[in-house]
Amino acid sequence: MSLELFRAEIAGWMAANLTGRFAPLVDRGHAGDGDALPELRKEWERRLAEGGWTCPGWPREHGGRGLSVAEQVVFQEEYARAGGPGRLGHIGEGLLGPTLIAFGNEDQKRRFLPGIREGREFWAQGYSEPDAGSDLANIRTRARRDPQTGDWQVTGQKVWTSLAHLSDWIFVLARCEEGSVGPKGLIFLLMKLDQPGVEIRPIRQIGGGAEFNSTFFDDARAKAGDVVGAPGDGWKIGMALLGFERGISTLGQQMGFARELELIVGIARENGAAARPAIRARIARAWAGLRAMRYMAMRMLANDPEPQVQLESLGYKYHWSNWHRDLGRLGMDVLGFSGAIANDDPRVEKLRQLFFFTRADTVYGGTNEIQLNIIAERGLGMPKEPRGPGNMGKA
Amino acid sequence: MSLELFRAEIAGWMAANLTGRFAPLVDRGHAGDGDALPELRKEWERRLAEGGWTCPGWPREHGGRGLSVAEQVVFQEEYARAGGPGRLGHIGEGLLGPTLIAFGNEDQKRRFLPGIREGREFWAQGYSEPDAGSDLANIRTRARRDPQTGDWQVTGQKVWTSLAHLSDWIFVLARCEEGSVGPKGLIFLLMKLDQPGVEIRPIRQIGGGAEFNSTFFDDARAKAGDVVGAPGDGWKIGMALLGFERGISTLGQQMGFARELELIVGIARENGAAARPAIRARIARAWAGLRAMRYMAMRMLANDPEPQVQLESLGYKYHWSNWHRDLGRLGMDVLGFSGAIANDDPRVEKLRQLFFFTRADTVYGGTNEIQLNIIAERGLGMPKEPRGPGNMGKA
Amino acid sequence: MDLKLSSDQIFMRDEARRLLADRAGSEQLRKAIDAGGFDAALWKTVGAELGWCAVAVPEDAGGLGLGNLELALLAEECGRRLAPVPFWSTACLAAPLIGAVAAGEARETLLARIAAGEAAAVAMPAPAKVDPLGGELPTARRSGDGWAIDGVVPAVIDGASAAYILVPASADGGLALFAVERADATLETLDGIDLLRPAARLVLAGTKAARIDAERLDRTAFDAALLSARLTLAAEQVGAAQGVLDMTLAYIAERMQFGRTIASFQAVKHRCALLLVEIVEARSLVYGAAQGLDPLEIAAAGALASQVAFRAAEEAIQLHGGVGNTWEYDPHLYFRRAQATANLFGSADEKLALVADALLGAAA
Amino acid sequence: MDLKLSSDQIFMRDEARRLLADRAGSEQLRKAIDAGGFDAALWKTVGAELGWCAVAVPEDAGGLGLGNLELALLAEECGRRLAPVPFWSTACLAAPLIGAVAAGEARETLLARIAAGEAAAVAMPAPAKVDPLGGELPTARRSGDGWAIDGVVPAVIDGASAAYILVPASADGGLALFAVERADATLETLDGIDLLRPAARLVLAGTKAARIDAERLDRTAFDAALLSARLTLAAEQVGAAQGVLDMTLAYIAERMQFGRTIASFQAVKHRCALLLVEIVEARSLVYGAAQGLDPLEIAAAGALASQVAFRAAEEAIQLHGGVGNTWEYDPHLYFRRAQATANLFGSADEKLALVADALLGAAA
Repeated sequence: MSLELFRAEIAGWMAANLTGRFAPLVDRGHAGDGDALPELRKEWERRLAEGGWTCPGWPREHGGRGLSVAEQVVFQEEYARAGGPGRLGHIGEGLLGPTLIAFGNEDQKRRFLPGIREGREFWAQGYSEPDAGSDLANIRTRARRDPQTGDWQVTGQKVWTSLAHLSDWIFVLARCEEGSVGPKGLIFLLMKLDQPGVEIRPIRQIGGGAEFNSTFFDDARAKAGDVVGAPGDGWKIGMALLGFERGISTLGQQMGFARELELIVGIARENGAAARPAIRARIARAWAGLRAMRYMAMRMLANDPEPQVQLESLGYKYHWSNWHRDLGRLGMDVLGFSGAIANDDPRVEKLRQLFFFTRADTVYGGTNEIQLNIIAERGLGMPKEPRGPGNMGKA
Repeated sequence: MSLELFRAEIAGWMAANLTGRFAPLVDRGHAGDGDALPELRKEWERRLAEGGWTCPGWPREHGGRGLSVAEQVVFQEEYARAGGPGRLGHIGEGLLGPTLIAFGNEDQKRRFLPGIREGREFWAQGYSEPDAGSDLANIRTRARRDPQTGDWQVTGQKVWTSLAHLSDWIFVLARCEEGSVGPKGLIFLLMKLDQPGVEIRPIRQIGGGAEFNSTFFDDARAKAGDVVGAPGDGWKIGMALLGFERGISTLGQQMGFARELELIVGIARENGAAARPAIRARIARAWAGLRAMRYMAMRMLANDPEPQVQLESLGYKYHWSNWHRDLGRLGMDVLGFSGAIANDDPRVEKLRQLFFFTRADTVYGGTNEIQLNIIAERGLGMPKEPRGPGNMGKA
Repeated sequence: MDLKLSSDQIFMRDEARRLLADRAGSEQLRKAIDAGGFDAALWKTVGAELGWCAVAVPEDAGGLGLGNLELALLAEECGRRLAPVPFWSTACLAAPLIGAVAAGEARETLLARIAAGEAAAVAMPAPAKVDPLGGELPTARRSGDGWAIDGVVPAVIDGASAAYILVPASADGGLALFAVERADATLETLDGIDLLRPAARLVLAGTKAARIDAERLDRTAFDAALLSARLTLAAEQVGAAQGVLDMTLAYIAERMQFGRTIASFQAVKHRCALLLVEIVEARSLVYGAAQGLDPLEIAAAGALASQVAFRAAEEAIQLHGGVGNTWEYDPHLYFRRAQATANLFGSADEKLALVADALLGAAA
Repeated sequence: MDLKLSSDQIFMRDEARRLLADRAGSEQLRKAIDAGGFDAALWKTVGAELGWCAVAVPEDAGGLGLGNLELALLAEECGRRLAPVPFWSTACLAAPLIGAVAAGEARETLLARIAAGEAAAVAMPAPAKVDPLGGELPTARRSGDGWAIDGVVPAVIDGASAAYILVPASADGGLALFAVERADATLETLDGIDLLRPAARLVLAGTKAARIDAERLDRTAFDAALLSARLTLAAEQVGAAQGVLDMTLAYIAERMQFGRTIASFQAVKHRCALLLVEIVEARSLVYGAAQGLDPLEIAAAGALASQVAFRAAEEAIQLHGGVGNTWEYDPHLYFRRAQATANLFGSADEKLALVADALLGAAA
């Protein structure tokens, strides 16, 4: 099928399905609005699965459609263009699934992949801890093997466990070797959230929403068979998982960015902000940055073997997140004082959420500071930032 | 005398004197143009001395006028407003003189202060070395005591010895204790430039001018009596001297900045650049920064005992130098392509020099990077930047 | 010209700083948020007991008759802690307006009420514009031996806590200034992003009002009086920038990553140092402008201050990392204030455009 | 749409990079400066021997018929080393113009000369404007069976090294394009800040000229052809930014201060990383725009590229410290190029204004 036919097929499917009962989902559930309408969105995931649109990039042998990169891009773009809601299945489909396909055993693939693909089981991510944010290797959550059952007993606290309160399972990086430090001695565990010893508390964010949680483990259990890879391989697997995060979905994300920019342009034309030279310059700059981002992503996704492209892609996260953060401010500035003071227009609420939530873009998934370190060290070959003498008891 | 009468007196003196034979000096000899018309400028220094306008801030007992801070500010402002030329006597009057008054012995004061005050003897500064720029304590120029005469024999290289080729004397920081490192074991010496073993080579700068030099010492001599303070006190005295550099002259400098901004504003109005919103915004920002700079300087100069003001003044050099550097670019952008391609208008040459020379503003006298370290560490109490393991043989 | 603060000024400022450090901490701000963004007890202390609002009220009207620099210093301290009190609206906006354009007994009475600690607000039709009167004005008509006003003012800052509200309105075909008692007016709370300085929609439907200007509002005097409000808004923003920087410095001095404090990373140090440079620039311009009340300097100070207030809050969220994005930590309160004031009396670019117009002639 | 470079493209680029690394080093640039900013031997190599200028010349005119991406890749390499050859003027500006608007034998002959390695220049009346024809045009009149031109063109980039110069001029009441042989024209060298790409003032006094357009200059075709020049100028700026960043990285990796390499300071690392992010942004936009030749994308790419070229050169001087301010070190050569091109075909803000006009309607 040609890409254009394929594009039309998706657009047609979205038009036929994101309507009626699902109409309230249009444009909902995205960053800053992540816990909107959860039950309906779970239903939507099942509808997507029926249409064969979950996990389209997975290999056919694992129930995916084995779409090419170009086809996946088209799917992401059309999904976003139609105003498709934020995907509750994203962590399973985009992160855990590929990880299990790469590192899981047959039993794990058999038990977990279908639930993800069919929109029945939802996953949360258990990486960050209060003292392991940018310094992720500083993980302290402990996993002790129960010699009786072979299960792992997990104690500790994970933060920024996105949508844990709406999820069924969580994957957890924990320390399984007593006394180990840094990336050594970690284990990658799959854990049911609905069990004794797991407590989920919402983290209220600066925009008022609470789509993230702190998840507390107090001798909660991961079954013996729910270790991915070997104990001690946790860091390797955990990092590989993060590698899956980048990629295809970025072009769908950009389609969302384009919609946000359009919204702002429309308001500027309407309320007179378009007459201000500074606003004009910022909107033009945003447009330029978005076009550049598109071509950057296309260069990355072309799997160009050129080492230069590989190095350049190190800057992609920094670029999009700061672009988006600036867009968040631009939206508020285009609204002006009235947007700061009252929100009688629904677009105001949308731009306010954008304003607040985009602050997290430059923090989560590697802060600006970490990104710049990586670019400098790996991209430009500059000396590594020295680790401090350490003070594990502090902070 | 009231300040306003005093102001009128200076303006009158400048109008009466910076004319006729001295007319070619108007606006000449400033940064980037520092070696212009040297003989006439030396004459001008003597004319100033006859009028009693050299060293006006020195105490009366040392031949100064003992002017108050407010009076000195007025003098600097009127001097600059009249287009007074760059002061060849500045290093003697503003740096060495105050240092000798504070740390010199009676003999030194008697021998050196009159020559400075009367515009007869000119001084150069011998601090930086190829490997001691920002890291000034890394000085390697050696001074060995001649046991026969008590003189000091000096060997090494100083760079950025401003106007050494037009000067009679140079003050030199050198290492007098073999094997000492960092700020210890340094000596502050006064040396005649016209002697065997001293070679002065021009450093051509990026704008094409050569007002700085490298000065090479090969067993050149400082007389036994020409050590300021004790051997080993060099760092303390050298740093105190740099402290004198800030201060009053800053308001005269700002008057010069104001003249430059006026020139740029005039060209923008004339050539249509004033119609461009980006240029308008930058000019307005420059005006704001200049006004702020003025008030910053006045707060500093008020000798406010408030610790807050003291801390805030740590940022002054960063502020003015970056403001000035940006002004340099603004001037070229206002000129536009034609300013980059041809210089048939004398104002173009002036703005070109500004463009190039202001690049040095953020390097000399403490780079931006050093300034920001100082502000962070002393002003904000943040941790000190660790010194590296050292590699004195490298670089 | 001397920019050294007098010992009285330093004393006043330091006392204010001490008081607010004690009374406007994080927990107290949270309580004020729950109370609609107003801390009545703190207001009683600073307004009625300490007489902050009397600072700029002329002595003949029961005030201290001090200058704009004093007002700016207090506003800076309020900004530093985001003090949830209507100091700016009352002392920096309403009081100078009354002093400049009100006449006779009204002037004395209203100023005396402010000096005694009552809060006041001003119902500007267009608070976001460089000319805040450049919007639709309410209309006043004579009613009995007084006046009645009709109209809606979309956003009155600190309207809810005010004892009375000054309302510029059209009357007899011209511009006039009225005072409306809070109790007589209808105010609808607005959902603003600034949780510590609420605004409200003022609905006037034949509302009783006292005309307080003499015959015809002197527009020149009105604009001149607004300079105090513009200047002190900038002062408040400088204070907020400093306050959130200080909070950030304290956090990153403790918080460890990679076995080091965040404060020990040079890139972080330089960013904090740059913020200080920008804060000092804006502060110096505010203090300098407080002396001559030059409109262009005030506009420039407003531009610089609003920019650095935002930048400092932005950096605070960033450098707090994950927790900077949580409701529980305070950086977002500054971030909200910064954005809420960023477009007050014009945006930074519009303020700088005033300077450009003066230097270069009006834009094409 | 695929943005992967083909192996041919990579080969061509890498060969160019290798050649210029070898032939346009610091010492060679100094010699070229002394020779008026032109390296005749290098030009012979790339123009006549390697056929770089044939890249975009159509095959029917003796060229290779390759696309704008190839031109951009070569321009980027030229920018990286500030190669003192008129590649941009000849292959990116003159050749596309001739290809688009010249007719008949003139088109074939002139393109063949370029493909064979002769240099050409274009005498734009207003090279600094977004519309470079928006200035005073020379006037052409019929003379015998040919034409003669009168007028002065203030700045012709690479005019001195050109074999012939294309001159837009007014003729018969319309716009026309002429070719003037270098030998017939008077060129006065200008004192430009870019020491490696000289410009000259062209004085035409009854100068013999060949009209090369068909009847009337097709302004649409002319503007479309200029897109190549705008795009490749951006590519060159991206290359210059990368080149001066690489030079800086090499310097600070060796240079010690305080017992550490300058490259080990985190603030320096972050600034270099930011530059790379900006370079990649501009480069991606250049490569992307090379495919569709969308005028807005090209304008945006031009804005980003000119900004990062300046920023990279500015940071290079700063991070080189004292020696960065000396004539002997090379950062200032990039700094000069960055400023000399910053206002070519419009400044960055004017280029972005084109985007704003398209998105928001023309400015008030």
